[in-house]
Amino acid sequence: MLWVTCPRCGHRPIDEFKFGGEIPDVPASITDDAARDLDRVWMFNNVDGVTTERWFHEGGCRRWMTLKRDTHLDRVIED
Amino acid sequence: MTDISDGQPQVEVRSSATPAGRIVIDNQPIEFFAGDTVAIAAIRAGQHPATGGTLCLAGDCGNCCAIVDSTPWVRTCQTKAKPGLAVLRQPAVGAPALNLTPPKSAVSSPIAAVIDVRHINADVIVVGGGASGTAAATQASADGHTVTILDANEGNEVVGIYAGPTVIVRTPEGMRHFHAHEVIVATGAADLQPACEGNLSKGIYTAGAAATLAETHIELDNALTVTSQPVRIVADDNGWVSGVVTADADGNDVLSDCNSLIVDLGHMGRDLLSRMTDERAVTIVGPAAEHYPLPPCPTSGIVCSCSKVTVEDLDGVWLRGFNELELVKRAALFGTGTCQGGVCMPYLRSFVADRAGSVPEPFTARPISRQLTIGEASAGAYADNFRMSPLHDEHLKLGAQMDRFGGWWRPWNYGDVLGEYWAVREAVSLGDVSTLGKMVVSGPDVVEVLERLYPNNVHDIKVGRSRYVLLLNERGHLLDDGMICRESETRFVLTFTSGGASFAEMWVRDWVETWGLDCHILDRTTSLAAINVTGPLAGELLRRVGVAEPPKFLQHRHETVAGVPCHIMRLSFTGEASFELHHPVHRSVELWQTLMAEGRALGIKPHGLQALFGMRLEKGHVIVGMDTELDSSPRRIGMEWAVKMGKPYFVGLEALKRVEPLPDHRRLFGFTMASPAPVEGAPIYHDGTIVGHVSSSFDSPLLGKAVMLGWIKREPFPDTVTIDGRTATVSAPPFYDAEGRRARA
Amino acid sequence: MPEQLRFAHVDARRIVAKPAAMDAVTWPTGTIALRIADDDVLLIGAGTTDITAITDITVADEHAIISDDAGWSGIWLTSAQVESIALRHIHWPLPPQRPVLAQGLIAAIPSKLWLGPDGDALLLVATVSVDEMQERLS
Amino acid sequence: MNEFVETLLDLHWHEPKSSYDVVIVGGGGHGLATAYYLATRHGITNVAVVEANYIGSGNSGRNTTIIRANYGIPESIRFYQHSMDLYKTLEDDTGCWIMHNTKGLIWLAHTESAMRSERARCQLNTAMGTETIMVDPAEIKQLCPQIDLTGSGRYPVLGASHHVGASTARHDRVVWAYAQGAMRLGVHVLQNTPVTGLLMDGDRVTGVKTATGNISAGVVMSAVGGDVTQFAAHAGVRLPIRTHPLQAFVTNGYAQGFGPIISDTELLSYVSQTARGQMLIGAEYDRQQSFSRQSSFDFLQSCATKVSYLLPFLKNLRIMRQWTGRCDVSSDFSPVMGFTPAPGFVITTGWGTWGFKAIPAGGEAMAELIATDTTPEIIEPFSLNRFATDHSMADQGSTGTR
Repeated sequence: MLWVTCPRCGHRPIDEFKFGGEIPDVPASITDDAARDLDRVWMFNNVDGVTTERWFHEGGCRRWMTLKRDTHLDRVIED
Repeated sequence: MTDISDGQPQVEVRSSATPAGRIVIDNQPIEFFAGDTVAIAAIRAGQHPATGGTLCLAGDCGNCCAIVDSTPWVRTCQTKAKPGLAVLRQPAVGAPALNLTPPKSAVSSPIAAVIDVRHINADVIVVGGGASGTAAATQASADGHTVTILDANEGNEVVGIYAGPTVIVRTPEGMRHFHAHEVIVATGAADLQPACEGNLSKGIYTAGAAATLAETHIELDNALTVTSQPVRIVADDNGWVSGVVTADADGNDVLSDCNSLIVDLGHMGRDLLSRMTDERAVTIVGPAAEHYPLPPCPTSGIVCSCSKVTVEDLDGVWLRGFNELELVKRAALFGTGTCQGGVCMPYLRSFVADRAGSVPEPFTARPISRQLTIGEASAGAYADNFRMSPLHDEHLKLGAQMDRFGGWWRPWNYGDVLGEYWAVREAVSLGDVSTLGKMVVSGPDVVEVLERLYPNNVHDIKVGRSRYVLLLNERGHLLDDGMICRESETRFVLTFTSGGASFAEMWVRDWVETWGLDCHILDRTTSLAAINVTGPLAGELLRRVGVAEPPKFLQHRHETVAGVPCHIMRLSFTGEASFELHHPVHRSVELWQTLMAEGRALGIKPHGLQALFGMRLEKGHVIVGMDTELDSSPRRIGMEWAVKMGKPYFVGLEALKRVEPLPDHRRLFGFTMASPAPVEGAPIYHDGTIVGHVSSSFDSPLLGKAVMLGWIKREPFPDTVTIDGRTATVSAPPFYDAEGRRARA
Repeated sequence: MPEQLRFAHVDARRIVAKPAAMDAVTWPTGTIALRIADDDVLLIGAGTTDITAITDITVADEHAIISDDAGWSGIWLTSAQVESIALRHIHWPLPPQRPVLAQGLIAAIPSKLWLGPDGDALLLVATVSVDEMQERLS
Repeated sequence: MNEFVETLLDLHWHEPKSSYDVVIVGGGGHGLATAYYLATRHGITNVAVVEANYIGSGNSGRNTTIIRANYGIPESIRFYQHSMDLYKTLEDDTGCWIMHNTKGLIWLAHTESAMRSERARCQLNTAMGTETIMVDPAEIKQLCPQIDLTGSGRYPVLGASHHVGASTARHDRVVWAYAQGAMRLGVHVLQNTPVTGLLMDGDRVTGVKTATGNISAGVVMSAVGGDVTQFAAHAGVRLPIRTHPLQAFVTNGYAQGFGPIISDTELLSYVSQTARGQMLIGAEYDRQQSFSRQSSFDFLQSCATKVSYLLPFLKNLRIMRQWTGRCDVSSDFSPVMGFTPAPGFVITTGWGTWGFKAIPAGGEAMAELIATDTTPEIIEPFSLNRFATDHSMADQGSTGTR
């Protein structure tokens, strides 16, 4: 069971949260506007390691939070 | 003790204690003593608890598995004997039958917690109450930790250690989920079992098992102990050990007679629990962590007793080129039975080391470490959370057939779909739309927020007016649709579809936060119920319940209706004049009952989703998720009019601009054809090839023909197509009241 | 939980406003302010207070959303009942301080649990989910 | 010797070379099938399949072995139907026993909207030549007597679509069938050889870097599962892929007694009995992206709960083992096959939870693409550039399912 500390509600099992996905981050090497949009909406960085992502505390305060997670081990990184 | 069944008089009960009761093994009653496990009771009675094989009596192997009280694959060495317990030996060849009799707990819904489950927050968990576990617990305690020892001998079987670390334990009282800071695995060492010909005989015990039997005052008959791998174990016609062949110093075979064989071949660390997790807070101590020398490479007989894999099998796969430990395992199906390699792994490693010349790592440890039933695993969990409108009981009273839609129970019909349809078209009808998403947004930046969220214009919506809007994602594809109602310069009410409501709140909050704009959000989906009063007499009904002047089309206002505070929105999904009355959930029943009572004289009937889906189709209204697909843009569904490409920004604008010059190769069209209407999903053909499919269809009682929406996904778009072997005409919706006079009436 | 728990409608007022404005409010006596988030309060009556009669709530935020919130059902629980529910149906630790609002899944249903100063507690759940909740807790 | 061993054919291992016409990265089903069809259909045998671990060690050895074609869009139905057809003759073609067993798949509906979806599925499947028919509760009970049609009082079964030709095969043996067939014709399979990078000549991919040295290649194909985003990045190729864990579990073995595959789109779970008698149970992939292959008890608990509603007898059964694979889910839930912007670098990915059933058709098509330097028509809809051309292939009816 993974646990997340919601800044409003406290320590909670991750099944109370909805996964909002990675925060899109288009590589700077893509410079054309349309190409950047295409990459932003269809492609993923799919990081194997520490990534910053959004989670929504659906079962509690119903607010978003941004957290870091190591996708290699699937561990939430608590600050 | 007398001989029963195929057993032999090999034991002697030295205790003078009286038996605690009887269990039944293969329909033969046997006595047991207080504290006996099923396996020990069987051995005491001169029997093997299963069909054969070395017994460890420590839960490591699967050789004592039997069908206990109808449940197959139960380790009898870990099952306490209870009076009346029925034990059947599992078939020696093949597998036990699937027991189709549901357990008592399945008679009721799985929602009822039958097995007690508790979540316990713990500091330090020590798995194993032996010497190393006790020592580790004492140390942790001295370091100021609160320690919980989980010992299988006390009935606390650790099923697995998962991320967290979370320790899942089966106890006599139920399932326990320990959420720990630290876990110390001190599970000790398991006895190696013999890997030689004859090792599936009855009457073979590991040294540990023999010690356990001694503790329970069972003395093995004519027992012999061997401390090196036997050459061969010899058995009688009943499968009981009658002797053992060992090699003497010169390598010559020597046969020794015995009725019981004790094998003392060394140990292997019970490290399965620590190997199945990558959790850093899990450590392993004591004999469990030790590296034991691998046994000599086996030369004959069954090596993996769960899956009956022989040395010959291992050689067979090796010679065929399967020369990786994992490939050998998979090809020979080695170590994939009850013990999951728990006792046979050293022999496999020893085999591969012998053939390959280097010692391989053990294969991956996968949960679970102790068998659990699916019922035990499921305890305490729920699959879904169905929501109910406050009008649920009213619908039932009116004979509604309820259906689940978007996570809610909703009336599918009230038993008279056609009557419901005509009530809307000719008189007045009520629809329960409590499930719609409803949200209040307010703030200095609210117009900016909505202009960015929606592709349509928002700033020019007048106070007291509303507008239909699409919600797009960043790909320019449809997420949802709904209404925007302006309440003041800086306050709006938004509606979303029933299925989209939960997502909509996440979506709106995410963007408002991302943009850093100043706008309050209050989701009112579950606080407000809503009743749609629709039909040519809807306005009249409202007047009869005290609304002197019902709002005009696309107007909305707050007004008390029959004593209930309502937000009345005038719109139309059915094609007739429609007033959605949004009101507090706890006043819904009285409002519904008043409307039904006052409407009786007008011919009122409630309508369900089934009639609604048909009526909206006559109007050509798209249902998001039913007519649209995950990648439907406004252009593809013919709703470019709801998109203002000239706006500086809205979510999805960049994508729509990017694809604007690309050819339009998919489009949702309206179709008509003679009744009967084809099944929804029916393929659409043109020139003999499939070019699309029908997304919704309806036999229009009013129009006397079938009306449809459907996708054509190949250019050029034809004017006529073939559906269901018949000709259908492409026909732009709406199919009914194209001018919208009735909705505005 | 052997006894059948019967939830009842709870009148409430919902206030959404700037966090600073929210911090500055003194809530009327006889009310319990459940702070769902910095900008979000669910105000309910304590004891005999009729929350619907309290209409003079002012928050220093001209854009504040102040509305009736009729969507909740609740039940008052003794500390023993809380303990029994927590043991079986709450997977997270209850906060130690009192009074306090704890929100999260209870029996896998989104819930608000207000733990009062005297050990009593109010369990709130959306009325649309109350049937599921009652079945799961019984 | 047991029958599982007796029926295996030999794997012929070769000494690696430093150059091949084609290097396929990833020794799972897709990589090996591509090599097999390159050799058998196109006579191209100067091929190496480079595998970081042992063959079939990724998702090919971790899936739930279901083979079906009852998809929701014509392009997918056609592709998967072709794959099913290839599976049917695979034992004859390769001489390997893959334990292929046609048992049918029952896709249950509990709501009117689910019934509508299943009716639509039947319509389109039938039109495409895939036998999928609606069955009523009585017929379902006949096909699967173990089912509780009331869904324990909570998920009443209104009906189902019955995908008659659905089957299962032993996952490992499919991998080995392709491996031995390809190796016999001279294809090299290099195990324990992690690829650490790509050799590039400008934009063009010219080979792979491995821990034991560089291997040059005329064409490099990625049949990588799980790490494909990172691998394609070596060629500067961005992918519409997110990697999620997919978990499953099996019970101990029981005598054969459970006929069809039971699947449920509302409860998102499925159940079948393996050739070894184990009940094999799975559900949807984990919500969050992750590369971890650690199983979770949450999964076991929720999956066990879901299947217990429909098949209460399962509650008695003993769970033996659970496991986790990594599945690469594409932006529109359809696979990605074909050329990439990098010359000399082709890819097969986005297999989500349906990669096993696609092995024969995917391998056959990719072999043809490599051999002819042209995209075969059957996989044309699944090209990587479909997103740029506004031809995404969203198959709503198949998302979140196996």
